[in-house]
Amino acid sequence: MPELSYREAVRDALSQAMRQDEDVFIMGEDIAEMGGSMGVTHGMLEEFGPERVRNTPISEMALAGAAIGAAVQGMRPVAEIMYEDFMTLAAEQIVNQAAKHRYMSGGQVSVPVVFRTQGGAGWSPGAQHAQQLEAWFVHVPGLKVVFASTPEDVRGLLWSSIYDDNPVVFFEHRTLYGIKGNVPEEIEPIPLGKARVHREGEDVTVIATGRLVHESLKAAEEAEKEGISVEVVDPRTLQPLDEEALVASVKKTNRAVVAHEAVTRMGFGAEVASVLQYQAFDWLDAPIERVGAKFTPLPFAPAMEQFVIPHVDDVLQAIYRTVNRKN
Amino acid sequence: MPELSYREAVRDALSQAMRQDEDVFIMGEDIAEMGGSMGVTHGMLEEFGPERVRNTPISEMALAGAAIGAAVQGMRPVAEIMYEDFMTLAAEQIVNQAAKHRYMSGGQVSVPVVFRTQGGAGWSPGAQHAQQLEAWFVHVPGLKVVFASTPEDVRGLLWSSIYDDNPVVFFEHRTLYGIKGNVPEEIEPIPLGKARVHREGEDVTVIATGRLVHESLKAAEEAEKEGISVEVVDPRTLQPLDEEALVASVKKTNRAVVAHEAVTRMGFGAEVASVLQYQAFDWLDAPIERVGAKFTPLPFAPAMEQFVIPHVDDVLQAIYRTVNRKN
Amino acid sequence: MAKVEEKKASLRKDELKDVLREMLLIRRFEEKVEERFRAGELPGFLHVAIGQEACAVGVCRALGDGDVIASTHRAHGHTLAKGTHPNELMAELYGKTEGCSHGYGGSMHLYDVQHGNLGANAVVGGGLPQITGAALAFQLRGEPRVAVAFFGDGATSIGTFHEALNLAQLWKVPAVFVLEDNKWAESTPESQHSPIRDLSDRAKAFGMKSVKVDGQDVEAVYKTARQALEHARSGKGPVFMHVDCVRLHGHYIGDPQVYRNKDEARELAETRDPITLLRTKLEVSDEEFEEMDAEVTEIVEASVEFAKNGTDPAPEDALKNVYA
Amino acid sequence: MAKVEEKKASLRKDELKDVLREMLLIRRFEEKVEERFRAGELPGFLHVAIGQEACAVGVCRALGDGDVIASTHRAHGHTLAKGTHPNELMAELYGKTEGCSHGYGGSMHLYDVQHGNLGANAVVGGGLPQITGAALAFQLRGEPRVAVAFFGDGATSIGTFHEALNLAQLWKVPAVFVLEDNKWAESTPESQHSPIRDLSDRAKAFGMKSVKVDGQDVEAVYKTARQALEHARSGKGPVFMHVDCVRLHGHYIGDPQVYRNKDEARELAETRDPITLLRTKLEVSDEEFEEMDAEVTEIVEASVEFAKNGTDPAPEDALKNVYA
Ligand SMILES: Cc1ncc(C[n+]2csc(CCOP(=O)(O)OP(=O)(O)O)c2C)c(N)n1
Ligand SMILES: Cc1ncc(C[n+]2csc(CCOP(=O)(O)OP(=O)(O)O)c2C)c(N)n1
Ligand SMILES: [Mg+2]
Ligand SMILES: [Mg+2]
Repeated sequence: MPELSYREAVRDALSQAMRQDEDVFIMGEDIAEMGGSMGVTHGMLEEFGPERVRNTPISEMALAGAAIGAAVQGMRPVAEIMYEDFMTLAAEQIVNQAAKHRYMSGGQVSVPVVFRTQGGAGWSPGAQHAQQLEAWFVHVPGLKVVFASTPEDVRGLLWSSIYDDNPVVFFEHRTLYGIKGNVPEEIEPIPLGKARVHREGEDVTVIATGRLVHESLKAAEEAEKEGISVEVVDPRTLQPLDEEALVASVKKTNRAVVAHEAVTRMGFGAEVASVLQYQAFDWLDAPIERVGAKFTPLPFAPAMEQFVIPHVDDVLQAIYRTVNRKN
Repeated sequence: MPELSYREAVRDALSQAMRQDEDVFIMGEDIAEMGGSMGVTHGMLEEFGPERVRNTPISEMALAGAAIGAAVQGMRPVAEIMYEDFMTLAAEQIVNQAAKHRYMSGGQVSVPVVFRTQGGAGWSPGAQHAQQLEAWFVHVPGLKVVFASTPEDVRGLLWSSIYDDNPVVFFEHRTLYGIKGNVPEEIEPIPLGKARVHREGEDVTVIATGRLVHESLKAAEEAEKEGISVEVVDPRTLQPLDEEALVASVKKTNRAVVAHEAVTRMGFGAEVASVLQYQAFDWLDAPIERVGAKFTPLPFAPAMEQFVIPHVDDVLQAIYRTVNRKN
Repeated sequence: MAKVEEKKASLRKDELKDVLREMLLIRRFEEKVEERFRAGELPGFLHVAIGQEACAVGVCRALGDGDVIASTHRAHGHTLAKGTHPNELMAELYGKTEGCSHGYGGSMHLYDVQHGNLGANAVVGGGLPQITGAALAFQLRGEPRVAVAFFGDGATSIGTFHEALNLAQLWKVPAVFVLEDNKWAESTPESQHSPIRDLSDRAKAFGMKSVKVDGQDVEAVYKTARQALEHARSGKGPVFMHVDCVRLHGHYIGDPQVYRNKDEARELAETRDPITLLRTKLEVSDEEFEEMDAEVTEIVEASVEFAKNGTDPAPEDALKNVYA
Repeated sequence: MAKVEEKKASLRKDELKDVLREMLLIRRFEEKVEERFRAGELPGFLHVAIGQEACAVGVCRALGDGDVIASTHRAHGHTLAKGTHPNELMAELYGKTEGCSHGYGGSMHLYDVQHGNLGANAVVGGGLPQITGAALAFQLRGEPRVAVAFFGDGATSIGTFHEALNLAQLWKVPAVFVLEDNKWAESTPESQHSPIRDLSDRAKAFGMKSVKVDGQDVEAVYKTARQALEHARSGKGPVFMHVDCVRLHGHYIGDPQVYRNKDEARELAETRDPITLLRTKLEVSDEEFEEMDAEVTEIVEASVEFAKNGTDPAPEDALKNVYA
């Protein structure tokens, strides 16, 4: 099994799709010579040329819209929005157009487009370069939403997203690009809507996304030392959501923690907690804990930044709170 | 006590603020001669003139941004975004700019701006003219979010929003403009962050916003006939959220239903349910029910539209489900 | 680049009669829509294009078979001109499954993909970037097709317009951007929404070829559109086609137009009605015109019958078509 | 309209020396920032404006006391030129409470409201509508103040730019929009992001008065800015000020500039460095220059000292300033 970084895994999925399929192309700001602001598309210009690795002007709305228009014509564009914060600029096209064309036309068209974007704190980018907005898109019928946390997952999920006939909003996390992991020799598509159990456990289920998957795995190890057995599950696809897997896990452990980097209030964890309390009400021995960023914009100074976003210890404390809760 | 329609109540708050305060002005598309697409600002051009009742071009981003810029200079602009769906176009300015200026500047500026908008289904506007996106803004630290459901509330809350030193996203609901209600002779500011108990009850708490407040009140009457005593609470301000009032009510009734017109998934009800299950875990005798639109864009044909959005009966069924649940 | 049958530079007299007939059909259709809306039969929010028929028909006549359009909130005329049967359009306005969007769309979301109508758009400017994208797909595939966006004067203030046209010109994609300049954005006159008096100047920001035409003269619209399409199709880049036209009725059906001088609309109706203008030019006799009128009126009446006899979607059909 | 002391049309020689000193201060400051970033002392994401000092200094010198600016991601030069002390700027880059944004902002979010700096913006184009709005407030209140936005060539593709300038011109607000045209948007050369070769044409879409100036010639920038400000202040409407300038270093600190011909940057440094150009013009002797250099270098060094000795915000301070 080859080892790839998360960054390379994204690139590999894009490149392999482009090799086998003329309809796939990528577009975005500075993705050509520069290889994207995160280096994800590095070298792709050389292989595929400027027609299929298209630098765009700074026009988030038009680049998203152009991708939608090409998708309706049967192509499979992958549009990169450099930072999640700039999804606010593309929101009209993604939310009112891509998500709704199929529906409003009564099924006449499909919109096989992927919007890749990334964000995340931890390097003092400040308040306008690190928001985690996945919850917004989960609220929009017609979109699928993916947030992958490992090289293997990001490759297999991106592949499935490219070949899905629906618009997919695909979240990557800046601090994950460098992490490495083994991936299958050949790309194995990972079906959208299937959660991944990263670690089995008996006492509490931690449901985490993105960077928090790794924090949660570390927290689980810590907890293990205290004799607490933690199951860690990554939904991977936030929409459609693998409710069955999440509920099954919680019915087994009877306790749940939901963790993500986005602010807790109205974050994705709210939806997960709502689903769990509804479907596993009689199984729950403690309230569902939510771990997320504190309710502030992201501050610049590292000490404040680290205080705002959640880490291993926040997950661990949540685990302690829930297992220490008498039922 | 004079009787005003919801529409007149909004107009009254705007007009009274503009009469007493040169810094208050309104801007938006077609708000002048036409009085806005919902007639809210009807007649205000005549009283205040085109400088203070400013028609704008179709430029949601710039009109939101211009309001922010004027607010930073100490004015108190009220910008109207004609439909909530077009908030997607103004999102960058509201979310990255208005919400964050104070924070990013370390407290140097404040941004006393109000973004009024409206939406809502029930008249076959189709998928791009009726979305309910309040949940998005609740997820953004730095914004306050209001959603008023009665003439009295809308007037008192709009007043407080205009005089709040923070950016407020103020949601109105299209189908409520015509409803009438008594209001105090003089405007009584309603503090942001205070829920309103519309109806006291013992068996179940329904927490509802916007149009669903009225549906819930009707459902409560129906339920009463079956001997079920329903408390109906409207948070009115979604951010800051009056968690205390909601939790207190649920600790009394031990059962909760959350109802809004937005799609259930990742809707505001998810946040409320998460807060309640956490803070009132030991008091809950049944899972928290969520009532919201089904997970589709809004269809055009009336029969489908009515099927998608929630009504009295959906609230009533949720009430039945929760009270019939053995604990 | 593959060959495509370019439309001829001008229309014969018999073809112009057909054009007249088509404009009249649209007019009668729109009048019927107003009537049925006022009778309370039509749900939703409707905008008619009475006075602007020449733009829809002139442009759509000039299109080749594979060409596509994106329309606006004022979409009935474009939709009919692009080949959707009146029955299917009327059925959509009644929210029936036989409608061109199967009852999911409504007046502001008319689709007929088979006929190259990629959809009306209820968001001003919303369709423009997608036309750039459709044209990009044609360019990438080497298909000799053109993508055409309709939009109004009000739409030229929105960022979407700027970004979409800039991108189209940068990439020289085969697109034509048709500005239907009726001088109003709802209640807002052009002087209140645009700082410039000639919206053709908008194209200068992109260095886009721009052409201007009297939108009440359907022949002129056709000819100009044909040239614009040829330019775009031949790989020379997109064209900004500025169509000067008039909105004879209100912004939406029921609009009391309190903001508008009544004489203005009356005078426009008398002097600038594109149907009267063509009829006069072609010297169509009263008799012939009445015959034509009777014919299209019958089609329109039949469309109402068709629509009323259509099938209401089952409520739970709402759950379909959300995902492919 | 109240009176305001307009800056004089041109600068005396001693003033120009002061300008040279200021540009040199910015240059040394930026170099120091690069150095400290490479040493791993500075968190975040930084962009220096080396080569573009003349634009910042020329424009800001021309501003009146009550005038305000909004800046971009490349904000250090504007911030210093608008009057923020180097200590406070450096402290901000180190994330200290003594910083001009008290550690909440960072390089891309520099504020100094007391000095009329309404904030740098990490969203391209993000500040433009707010400058329109600030200018609107000045207009409504009858204050003789002007609001000035800086932005780059890359920003002219974004819808925000179009909407903001359109609105400003429509309402004739006292604003000046300063385009710092360094021909690059990150790695994307102007030919790949704009369809037009002269970005002054962007202003034509709004009928906005536009002026163009060599941005490496600080005197020219000053004079042009002064005229633009006078125009705006006198109620004649906003001005589009196109400043032709050069980016001598990478887009961000650490940018290997793989996309750029190395000779281009070298040649620009030799021929178009605004500091060298002014120094030559003023015939500043080596000795005088070195003295000046030593002086500003000391200020820069002191700012690093100041910053390092600054106070780290307490972690829980993060919870402050979210709401007023
Ligand atoms: C983004 C957006 N803002 C506002 C509206 C509301 N609206 C619908 S049509 C219209 C006026 C459009 O004017 P124009 O583009 O000239 O088209 P016309 O109605 O004249 O055909 C407005 C403001 C909208 N649909 N979309
Ligand atoms: C809306 C938005 N899109 C993308 C970016 C990423 N980005 C930061 S600077 C930049 C290039 C800006 O170019 P220009 O406006 O010419 O300014 P310059 O960097 O040359 O000073 C880009 C694409 C951003 N900050 N905001
Ligand atoms: Mg118009
Ligand atoms: Mg640049």
